[in-house]
Formats: sequence, structure tokens, C-alpha cells
Amino acid sequence: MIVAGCDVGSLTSKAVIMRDGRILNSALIKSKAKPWESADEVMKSALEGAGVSMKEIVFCVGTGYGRDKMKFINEAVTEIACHGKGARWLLPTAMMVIDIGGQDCKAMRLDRDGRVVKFMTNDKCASGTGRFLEVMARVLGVSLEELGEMSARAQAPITLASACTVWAQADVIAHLNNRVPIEDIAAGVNNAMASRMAVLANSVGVERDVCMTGGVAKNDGVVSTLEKLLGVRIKRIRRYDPQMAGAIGAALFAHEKAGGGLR
Amino acid sequence: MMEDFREVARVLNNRFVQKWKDEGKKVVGYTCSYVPDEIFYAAGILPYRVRGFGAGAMTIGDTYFGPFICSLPKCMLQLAGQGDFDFLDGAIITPGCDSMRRLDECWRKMHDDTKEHMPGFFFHFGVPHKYTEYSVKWFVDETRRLIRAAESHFNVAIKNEKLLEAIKVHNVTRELMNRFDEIRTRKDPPVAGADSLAIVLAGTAMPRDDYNRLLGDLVEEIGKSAKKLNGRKRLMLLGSANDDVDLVKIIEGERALVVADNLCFGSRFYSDLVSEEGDPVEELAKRSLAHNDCPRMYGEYRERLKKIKEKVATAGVDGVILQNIRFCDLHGSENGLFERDLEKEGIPCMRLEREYGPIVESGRMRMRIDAFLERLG
Amino acid sequence: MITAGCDVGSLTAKAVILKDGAIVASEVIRAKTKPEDSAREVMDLALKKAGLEMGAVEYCVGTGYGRKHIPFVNDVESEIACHGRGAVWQVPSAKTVVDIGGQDCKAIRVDESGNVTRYVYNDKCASGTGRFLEIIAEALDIGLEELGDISEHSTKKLTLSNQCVVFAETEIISLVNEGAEIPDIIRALHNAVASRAASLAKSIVVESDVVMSGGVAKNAGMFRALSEALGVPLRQIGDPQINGALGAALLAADKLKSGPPPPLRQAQCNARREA
Amino acid sequence: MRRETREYNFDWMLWSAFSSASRIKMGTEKEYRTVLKYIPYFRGIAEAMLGTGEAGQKFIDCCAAYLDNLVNARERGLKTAITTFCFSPAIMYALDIMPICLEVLTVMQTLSYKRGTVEFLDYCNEVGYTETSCSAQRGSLGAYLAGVGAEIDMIVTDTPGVCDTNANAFSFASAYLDKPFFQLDMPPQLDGERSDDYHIGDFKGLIAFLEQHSGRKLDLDRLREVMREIEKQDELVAEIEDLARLVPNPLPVPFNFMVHGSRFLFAGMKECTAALEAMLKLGRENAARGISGLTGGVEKLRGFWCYIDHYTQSMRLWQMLDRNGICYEGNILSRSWAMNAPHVKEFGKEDAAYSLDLTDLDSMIRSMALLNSRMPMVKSIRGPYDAPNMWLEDNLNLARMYRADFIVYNGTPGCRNTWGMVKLMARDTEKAGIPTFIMYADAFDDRVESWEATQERFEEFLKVRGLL
Ligand SMILES: Nc1ncnc2c1ncn2[C@@H]1O[C@H](COP(=O)(O)OP(=O)(O)O)[C@@H](O)[C@H]1O
Ligand SMILES: Nc1ncnc2c1ncn2[C@@H]1O[C@H](COP(=O)(O)OP(=O)(O)O)[C@@H](O)[C@H]1O
Ligand code: SF4
Ligand code: SF4
Ligand code: SF4
Repeated sequence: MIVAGCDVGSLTSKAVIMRDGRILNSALIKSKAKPWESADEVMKSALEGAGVSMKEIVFCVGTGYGRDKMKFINEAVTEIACHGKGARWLLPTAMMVIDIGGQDCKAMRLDRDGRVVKFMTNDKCASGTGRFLEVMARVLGVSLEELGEMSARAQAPITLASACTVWAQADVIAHLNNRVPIEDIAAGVNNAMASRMAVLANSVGVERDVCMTGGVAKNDGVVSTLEKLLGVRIKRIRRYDPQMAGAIGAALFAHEKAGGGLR
Repeated sequence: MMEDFREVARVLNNRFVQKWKDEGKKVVGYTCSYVPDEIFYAAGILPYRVRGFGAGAMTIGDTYFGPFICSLPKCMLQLAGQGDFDFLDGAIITPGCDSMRRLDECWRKMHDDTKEHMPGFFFHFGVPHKYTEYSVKWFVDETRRLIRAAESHFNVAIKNEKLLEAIKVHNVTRELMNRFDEIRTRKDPPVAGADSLAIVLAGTAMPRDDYNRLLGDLVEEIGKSAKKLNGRKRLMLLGSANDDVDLVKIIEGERALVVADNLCFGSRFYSDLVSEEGDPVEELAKRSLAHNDCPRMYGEYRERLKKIKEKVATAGVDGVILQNIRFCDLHGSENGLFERDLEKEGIPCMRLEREYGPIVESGRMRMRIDAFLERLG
Repeated sequence: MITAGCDVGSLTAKAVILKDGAIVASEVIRAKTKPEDSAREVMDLALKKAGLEMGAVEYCVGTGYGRKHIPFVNDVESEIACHGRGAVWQVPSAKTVVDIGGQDCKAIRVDESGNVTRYVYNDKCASGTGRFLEIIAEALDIGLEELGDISEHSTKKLTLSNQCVVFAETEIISLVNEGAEIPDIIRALHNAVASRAASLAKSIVVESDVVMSGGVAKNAGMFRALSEALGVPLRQIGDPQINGALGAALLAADKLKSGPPPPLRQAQCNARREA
Repeated sequence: MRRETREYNFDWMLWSAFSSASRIKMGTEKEYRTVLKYIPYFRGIAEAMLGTGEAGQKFIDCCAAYLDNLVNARERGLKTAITTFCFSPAIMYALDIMPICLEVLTVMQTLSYKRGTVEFLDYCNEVGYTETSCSAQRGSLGAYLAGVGAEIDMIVTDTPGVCDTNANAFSFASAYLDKPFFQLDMPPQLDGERSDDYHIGDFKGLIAFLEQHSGRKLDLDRLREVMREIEKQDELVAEIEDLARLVPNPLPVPFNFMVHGSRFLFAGMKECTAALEAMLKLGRENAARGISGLTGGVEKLRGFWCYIDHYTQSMRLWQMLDRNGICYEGNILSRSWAMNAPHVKEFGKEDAAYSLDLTDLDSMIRSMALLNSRMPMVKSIRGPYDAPNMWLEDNLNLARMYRADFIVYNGTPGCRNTWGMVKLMARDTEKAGIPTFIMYADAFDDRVESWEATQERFEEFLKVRGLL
């Protein structure tokens, strides 16, 4: 039985094709202005890679910011539930999920069955989101990957006035102009991000194991600072790309809804 | 009836107010549920609860208020400055919370600049934060001060027997609303939370006699209604003031119903009767100060929690939404306590922080509410 | 007497060369990562236009966000002082200046000689600045220069609710998805930015004549929106974007009159933060 | 909160820093370095305070003595109560209750540790307290909520009706920790019989509450003893304030903080009297020599703070003022409203002031109630800002009396009360001809606006407005 999950986020869109609970293929593209276009394109690309046609998909679940606007889905599920589900698949011992995506971050606690029992989101202000990191990486002239690695080499991380993404950007420029080593700035950026996230995580209550999902899970600077702040180890995900967690969860929901048993 | 209520909930200077004014009668605005309506009813003046609904731009609000202030009073000032409240003959500002009390100065300074849009009668009404013998005494004095000021400004006499009569009329509303509550919390109720809010809003913005009549009819009618909104999750809404029916509509969507609340434009409007015996001013003051539904009454959290738990049980609530306007400290922090203590009892809660003002983009809010409903199963 | 002003902003760098009270050349370029590079380049271009060498400039004042890093100035002044001075030179009857640049928005009250009597900056966050317009223009794939014209075609009034720049972007995208017309959206965007700037200006009490300066003043839609939000007509100035640099050059001339120029300032380079 | 933060007791950390500092005698450089090694981040404050000589030393002694009692409260049979600043703790000392004034402890922590109170600030949010609330309490409240400070017996606040945000922090704490709660509520008017009756009724209620929860009876002689000390202290403060009127002002910049720290936390303590005496002594010496209290000895400008002063880490604001030759004429929160205070006489504000009458219990309770209702914040920002005896009038009077060249507003974004009216106030003070600067920084949290940005805007203000 072939099913699919499609996650149209604010920055990236993801699709996962699954056969009998195994991932056949996945795809990730930058989101377009119109969510249905993103959905169509990312699905097309995932299907092509899997050598599967749309008709063969028995059930498809949509999630993410644009979930209500997709044309081909059978059902829409919120990204909270999908990330919870996906995280459990990525890390079977996960009791807590921290997801940092492009425009919001979420902390959730799972019950033994992988259902979300408690969650908090931050979406009032763009600081504390993946978007914040992107803006900073651009100002520093480094890639997102480098931004994560660099902070390990920092000597004296700066404190960033992190109230606002746009102003934090001005702050970063000022530090650059003052010839503050770029590593120290990068570390300051990651710290600011991690400490915002830590507040959220602590307020839902940290429980082990912690699984990080979303694009920012790939930023090791943020993850390791977060470990320090929360006082727990965060298992690095090897099973699949953590940025795909939402789409994986959606596909797993599709699998269940189409009558497939839990693996 | 329901259509009348819905209309009054949407229009500030509504038909009823216009008619009242056409008859040459006065209207006095107030900002907080701690101002006793009865006083103005007794004076033949229409008490009108000032709202922030419908403010688009914030040019005036932001000119006078600082940046870290709840947007509800800012929106009120914006509307006032645009002339939307020009129909008011008076306004009463209370120190409900720190953001709201500064509407007093901001409104006056705006008037200094424009020489417009401030009612002739403008009164700062000090409401204590506690219920004790001496605070009631103080508040009785304060209420008398208000009465005297209104009497002399509007050239009316607010006599005790008139006040007692007003109390009776307002208690009728409270009793009708309690009956309405009973209908609203039935198993498959005939009415949604959005309409319940419209009904309360109408009560704060139209002549009480008209309102009681319409409300009586409505309660009668829907009490018998066969309409059933079934199969939905039952929510309770707590927190900051909300006078926007659309917000409740977004929360309810297709799959949920708001069946209970503890809101300023909500149950706080009709909870607690005023004793019809004794000195009316004292009784009004006592009801106000004993009315501890709002976190501005410090140190009474336990009592509020108890009330809410009772409501959760009687209304068969599946989940509680704890919302607050950004920068609303009172509700923002009390929501944290409610969350802790209600979750402990197995009552699912979700906190929601929002900006007050026109709701344009509802996607984010929808996502969180959907996730919460998913959690409720 | 030849003086120069150099304004290194967050988005653009500007230079003005003044000779005996008249502008002989001005130049605007996009700012580079390093403020010293922007400064050098824009000044070189302006000098070339004027047919002058740097040595001919008797006094140079730097201003703007990157002012401390300009390698060739005799003195630096804040943008507030420069915008005030520049505006009064362009419109002698000016009493209030509203400057909206890339990263901040300021309202300035000035006396007849262009001295600043009061001023305020944008509070809270970056909404109400040119950056807001840039981000949205980018998201909608529209050039900054086109915004003004497009908003002319608006027929319906829309309101934006989000104050956050970054979220306003999402909100706008969802408006597009819901089929709202681009001109209406742009107009709403202009109104949102203008309304923030107007409340800022009003908080220090607006007195006519009002001049709008900064790059955003080149956007006719914004110019009109601000005028509406303030409820007073605005005075147009030649090139509003160079107003700061012009003010700097004027201040340079003032300083030159009152005494010989100090030596060139050392740009701050390695001022590592105090521990 | 990091694990290591949880492992240290909050009060104990402060105690160890301050008591080490109090051991730094004016002695040898070597001794000084050795002690500083144990308290590395304390350096900024230690140097600034000790730089004022005996006065600073005595003040640090006083802090250490207070913290010593706090850390050992249980062993010494003392109860503890969380209190607000702008509350005179004397009544507590008279009942053997240790006041824990959240704001002052937040300041101590911000001044002495590198990470300041960041983790505690965040901890409050984590347990559900709103993130947009005032950081002044949150900074140390977090420690008590987390259970890493002294055990709390009761909670007393005197800001309802003045600053609801602040009161809210205390009612949150009481609900969260499940501890008895008492509020002194402030009506919008300060004076007049109605208000006095209210204040006195409330204060009697407070005494009953304290007696109930401490299990002690208010002892007339103890109270009188504490109040005598306050009388002495008020006298000293009045003289110190009078010296601040001189041009140049002979007082060093940190004195102002020391004065109000004393009044909010140490009122009635003998050590506090000693510190104030030493401060007055130094002030008089400087005055006799006609020199300024600034390190550079030259006074270029005088500034008055219309709200809280900017503490943050390492006392950077004060160092900047000192460096620029700006004399800090204090802030509205450091002014006393005792009958003998210079501004009370100058402006004929006797009805807004208090005096102590030690005749009998009734007169003492009455005096304490009125004293408390006239603590600066509680006095000046309870009603409309432009009403008599309120913020605007007090600011203008004080700024003029101290011949301030400019006024600065600084607070925390959590301060609804003042942010709600500060634009209006600034307009009025500007109209009165005093340049006014509104700072957007948070006095207790560096993450709101960086110090670099704050400093730049401040210096720009001085320059653009032609002050420096
Ligand atoms: N390779 C990477 N290394 C570090 N960070 C990354 C990487 N790839 C993506 N990110 C981060 O992930 C974010 C996007 O996350 P994503 O979960 O795709 O967002 P959304 O689902 O909201 O569109 C980006 O803003 C970026 O900060
Ligand atoms: N040609 C143009 N048409 C319309 N708007 C413009 C134009 N050029 C610049 N802008 C606006 O001006 C802003 C930059 O203003 P500027 O005064 O140059 O900023 P800064 O001095 O901070 O670099 C941009 O954010 C943009 O919104
Ligand atoms: S919502 Fe909160 S902050 Fe706003 S006016 Fe009401 S109580 Fe005050
Ligand atoms: S502060 Fe900045 S990031 Fe936050 S809401 Fe405002 S513009 Fe957005
Ligand atoms: S700073 Fe403001 S909120 Fe904080 S205690 Fe003071 S008045 Fe209250």
C-alpha cells in the first residue's frame, strides 16, 4: 500500500512517499507564494523519484501552513500532530519534540502512543524562528550549515539584543563593524535562539528522550546550546532527515487512515 | 431578536443608541465591569460599555500610549479620536488594570491637542483591589462622589428608590442570563458561543428595558428550540477581554463550541446579584468588590480556580482555552496558573496569546486550535 | 569653499559635495557589507562627477549608521542633526521632518536655523521602516520603485493586522492567496508604515511645514499615505534620499566657518567591546 | 535553567559575594586582588562602591549583614516575607521577619553576576508567568519559584493600585508557592482624610496578617526602637539630598543607589545608619572643598532620572555618566517624602509628606502607614500623572530644584504604568524647557536592547540636543 504525506511550510515544502510504512522517497523544495503550487511541485518531485504515479497513492495527508489549500489530499492534520508522529518514528524513545521551523517553534510532549498531550508554540514575533537564523546567516555571509558549526569555535560569544529579528540584524552588523570575530557572533546568534527555545521547552516540561525536528535540528550550534540549557542530551537523528519529520508524520497518518497497521 | 443582538454587537453607534439620543436622552460610556450600570439607569441615562472593536489604523492610539501597552485601550482611544464615540455625553475611566487606567490621561491629552472628541463629563473612578470593611467604605464614598458628579453635570437626581428599582431591573437581566447559561450548556445546545457573546455585547450597548424584553423572548424561544449543535468539542474560554464575535467564530470553527467562559464581556457581565435590600449604594459597592472574577482582585486566585472548576464540571467542558492580549499581565500570568492547576486535574488547556484588533490572518490561530482539538480526540 | 557630506546608511550610502552653498554633485549607491568600502566608493563617484579630488574637500562630515567607520571625515554628526539641517536648507519654512530610512524612522522638530529642538525614533520594532517595504516588495517580486505607482491603482481598502515585519510577509502572502488585488495590498502596506510613522511624529507634536526625507520619500504612495495619516500636506524636496548627506555637507560648511578643520578622524576599527 | 544554577542557593551566592567584598578593607592591593579572585564578576560593583571609600565599605557591610540574616533566617528563628520596593520594611524588622525585597535583590544579582538574572527571568516564564511582565521582580522571583532561595513564609505587596504589573507578580507567587498573601492597596489620591483612613486601615490589616503568620505580637518597644532609627536615617537622607543641590554636586554617582537601597531594604537597621553617616561625611568633605563627587572632579552637566535608573550589569550606565562628567542628580525613586526632606520644604508639600510620631502605638501605626503610603513610587504614580502630587509635578519640581539640565526616563518594557503615560510626561517636561530622553532599554535585561545601542542613543541625545 502506497501513501503520501505532504508538508507545506512557510519556508520549505516537503513530501514523503511511503510503501507499507517504509519511505520510498522524499523531496524538499523552497515554498512558493501559493501553497497549492508548492504542494503540487514537491509531490511531483517526490513521486518521480519514487517511480510512483499519483494514482497509486491510496491515501494522502496534508499538513503545514498550507494544508487546507492542497488539492490532492484526502485529509488535513495539523503539523503539531504530524511532527509528534514523525518524531516518534525518527526516534522511537522520544517523549518530547522540539520543532523549529521557518516561522515558528514548537515544543510538545508525547504520551506513550506518540500522541501530543501538551504543546506550546511561539509565533508572536519572528525572533526565535528559523527565519531569524537565516537573516543572521545572510548578514554574516555564511551558509546555514556553517552558522551551526562555527559557534563551537567561539571564544567570547556576544549577547544579542534579541527582541526583534530586524534589530538583531542591526546589532550583528554593528558587531561585525567592530571586528568582533564572526564565530563569537554566530555563537551569540545560536545562543539567543536556543534560549528562546529553552523557555518554551521548559514550560511544557522537558521529558526524555528529546527529539529535535524541523530544519533547525540540523544546526548543531543551536542543538548543543539547547542541551546545555535544558540539561538533557538531545539524540542526534540518523534515521532520516529531521526536517522531513512533519511530512513523515503525515505519511504515517495516511498509512493508518488507509487501514495500514502500526509498524 | 438574535439578529438585533448580532447587529448591536457589530455596530458601535447602533440603532438603539441612535433612537435614545434622538429622544434627547444622554449616554455615558464606561470601560470596565466594575462600574455599576444601575446608577445611570436610575438617572435616565444610558450606560454604554466602551469598546475597541473595529479600530483599523493605530495612528492616534500609538501617539499617546507607549509601545508596551495592551492594544485594547489603544483601540478605544483610536476610535474616540476618530469621533466614533462622539455620541457619548460622558465617560468613566477606571483603574481596572494599568493599561486601561491610562486611557484617562491619553484621552484628555488627545483632547488638548484636537479640542474634539471628549465628552463633557469625564470621571476617573477609583476601584479598590480588595474586599474589606474599609475598602467597601471607601468605594461607597467613591460611588457617591460619582453620583454627585453625575447629578450636577446632567442636572438629575439619583434617588435611592430609583436606584433600588434599577437594581431590580438589572437583577432581572442577571437571572435571565443565568437561564440562558443553562440552555447554552445543555448537552447539544441550540446556540453557539459566538451568539452568546453577541447577546452579552448587546446588553452593554442598549437600553436595559429593551434588552430585558428581547432577552426574555430569546430565552423563551431558544429554550424550546429543537436546533441541536451536536458532535462538537465543548470549550471554555478564559482570559482577557474580547468583544469580537469573529474571534469566537474562529475558535469554534466547525468542530467546537464555546459553552462557558469567565470573561469580561461574558459571565462577568451578569454573575452575582445585587441585594435588593438595604442601602442601594452600599449594596452596589459590595457586589462590585466582592465580584472577584477578574485577576485585578489580587490574592483571590484560589476562589477563581474553584469557580472555574465548577463551571468545567457543570458545563461538561472538554478543554479550556486560556487566551490573553499581548501585554495583558493580569490574565497572561493567571492563565499560567490555571494551566498548571487545571491540567493537574486532567482538564486539557491551551494558552493563546494574541493581539487585540482586526483579525486578518487567522491561519496560525486556527492551526493551534486544530491541534488542540486533535488532542481532545 | 568646498565641503562634503557622506551618509552611510543601512541600505544605501550617499555623498554630497557642496561648493559655496550650492550642490555640485551627489551620489547614491547600495551599501556594501563594510561601511568603509561604501563610503569610499560613493565619495569617489561623487568627486568624479564634480571633477574634484579628495584633497580639494576642505571639510567632510560623516553621518548615518556607519559613520564611525568612514575613513576620511573630519567630524561625525548624528543623522538627526543632518536630516534637520538638510531639510531646513531645502525648505526654509520646515518645522518638522519625518525621515524614513531603511532601518529606522525618526521625527525631528527644528527651529529656523535647522537646529534640532526635539526628536524621536521608532519604538518597539522594525515595522514602520523602509525595511518593511523592502521585504514585502521582495516577497511580491516587485521593484521598490514601482510600489508607488502600483498603489495608485488601488480600489479597495484593506488593513494589515500584523505589526511584525516578518509576519506581515506571511499575512500578505495569505492575502494574495485569498485573491486580494496587489494594488490594494500595497496601499494597505503603505498605510500601515505611514500610520506608525505618523503616530511617532505626532507624539512630539507636528508643526507645519512638514518635510519628508529619506529613501522612502521617493515612493509617491508612501508620501501620500504619510500626508493622509498626519492630516497635513507634506512639502516635497529635491532628492529626499540625499538629505542626510546634504545636511552633513552643510554642517561641514558651518564648522569650517567657525574654525580650521581638525585632522581626519581615525575610523574606529578594532574597538572590541569592553569586557 | 542550567543545572549548575540550580545547584547553588541564590541568597547564599549573593551573601558570599557581598561578605567577601565586605572583607576587602582599604588594605593592600594584594589582599584586594586575592578576594576579587573569589568573586570575579563582582569587580564592577566592588570597585565602584569601594571607590567611594568608607561610605561604600559601610554600605557593603550593611548588605552583607542583611544577607547574613537572610541566609541564616531559619537558624535564627526569623520568618521571611517577599516584599515590594517602595515598601518600608521597618515593621517587619520589628516583628523578626526578614523582608526579601525582590527588586533590590534583582539589582544586586544583576550587578554582581555576569549572566545577571537571565536564567531566573526565563524561569518565571517557564512556569507560566507572563513574559511581558516587569523584569524587576522576575529577576529574583525566578529563584524563589524554583526553590533555590530562602524558604518563603509569606508574601506582602504594596503596589496594587499603583503598579498592577508588580502586584501581579506577588499574587502569582502566592498562588504558585501557595503562601499567605497580603496587599496594601493604594487609592488613586494620596492625601485627604479618605485616603489616610484607607492607608491606616490597610496598615492595621497588615500588622494583623504579619502577627498571624509570624506567631509574634507587635512589641511596642521594638517598634519604637526601629522607628527611632528611621528618624535618624531620614535626617541623614535629608542632609544628603540637600548636598545634592550644590553646584558642583559633591556626591559620587553611586550614592543615589545606596540611598534607595537603604530605604527599601535596610530601613531601621543600625548598619544602614552607619552607611548613611559615612556618605554624609564624604559629601560634606567634598562640599567643603568645593569639589564634585565625580571621579574626574569636574561637573559638566546634571541629569535627573524621572523613573528607575539603568542598573544592568557592571554599572555601565553610571560609569558612563561619571566618565562624561555628568552629575547624576538621582531619580524619583530615591527621594524621601519625610517632612524634613528639602523638596518638601521648598515646595510646601507638607500635606504629601509624613512625620513620625512615637507617642503611643496608635500614633506609631498611623505614622508608619503614612510613611509607607509616601514611599516614592507608591506616592507619585498612583493617580493620573498630571494630578497634584503625582509624577509630572514631582518630576518637574525635583528636576528644577536640583537644576537638572535634562531628564531621562528608563524603565522596563514590563512597566505598563509608566509606559502608558511617558510620552505625555515627556511632552510636558519638554514644554517646560527640560530636554527629556526616553530610553528603550530594560533596566534588568540586556537582551531587550544592547548596552552598545543604549549608550549610542544616549550620547546622541546629549549631542543633538546641544547638551554636551
Ligand atoms: N542544513 C541546515 N543547517 C542548519 N539549519 C538549517 C539547514 N537547513 C534548514 N535549516 C533551518 O531550517 C529552517 C527551515 O525549517 P523548516 O522546518 O523547513 O521550516 P518550515 O517547515 O516552517 O517551512 C530554516 O529557516 C533554517 O534556519
Ligand atoms: N527608488 C525608490 N523608490 C521607492 N522607495 C525607495 C527607493 N529607493 C529606496 N527606497 C526606500 O528607501 C529605503 C532606504 O532608505 P535610505 O534613506 O536610503 O535608508 P538608509 O539611510 O537607512 O540606508 C528602502 O528601504 C526603500 O523602502
Ligand atoms: S485585556 Fe488585560 S491589559 Fe488589556 S485592558 Fe484588559 S485587563 Fe487590561
Ligand atoms: S520585534 Fe521585530 S521580529 Fe518581533 S514582531 Fe517586531 S518586527 Fe517582528
Ligand atoms: S517598573 Fe513598572 S511594572 Fe515594574 S515595578 Fe515599577 S511600575 Fe511596576
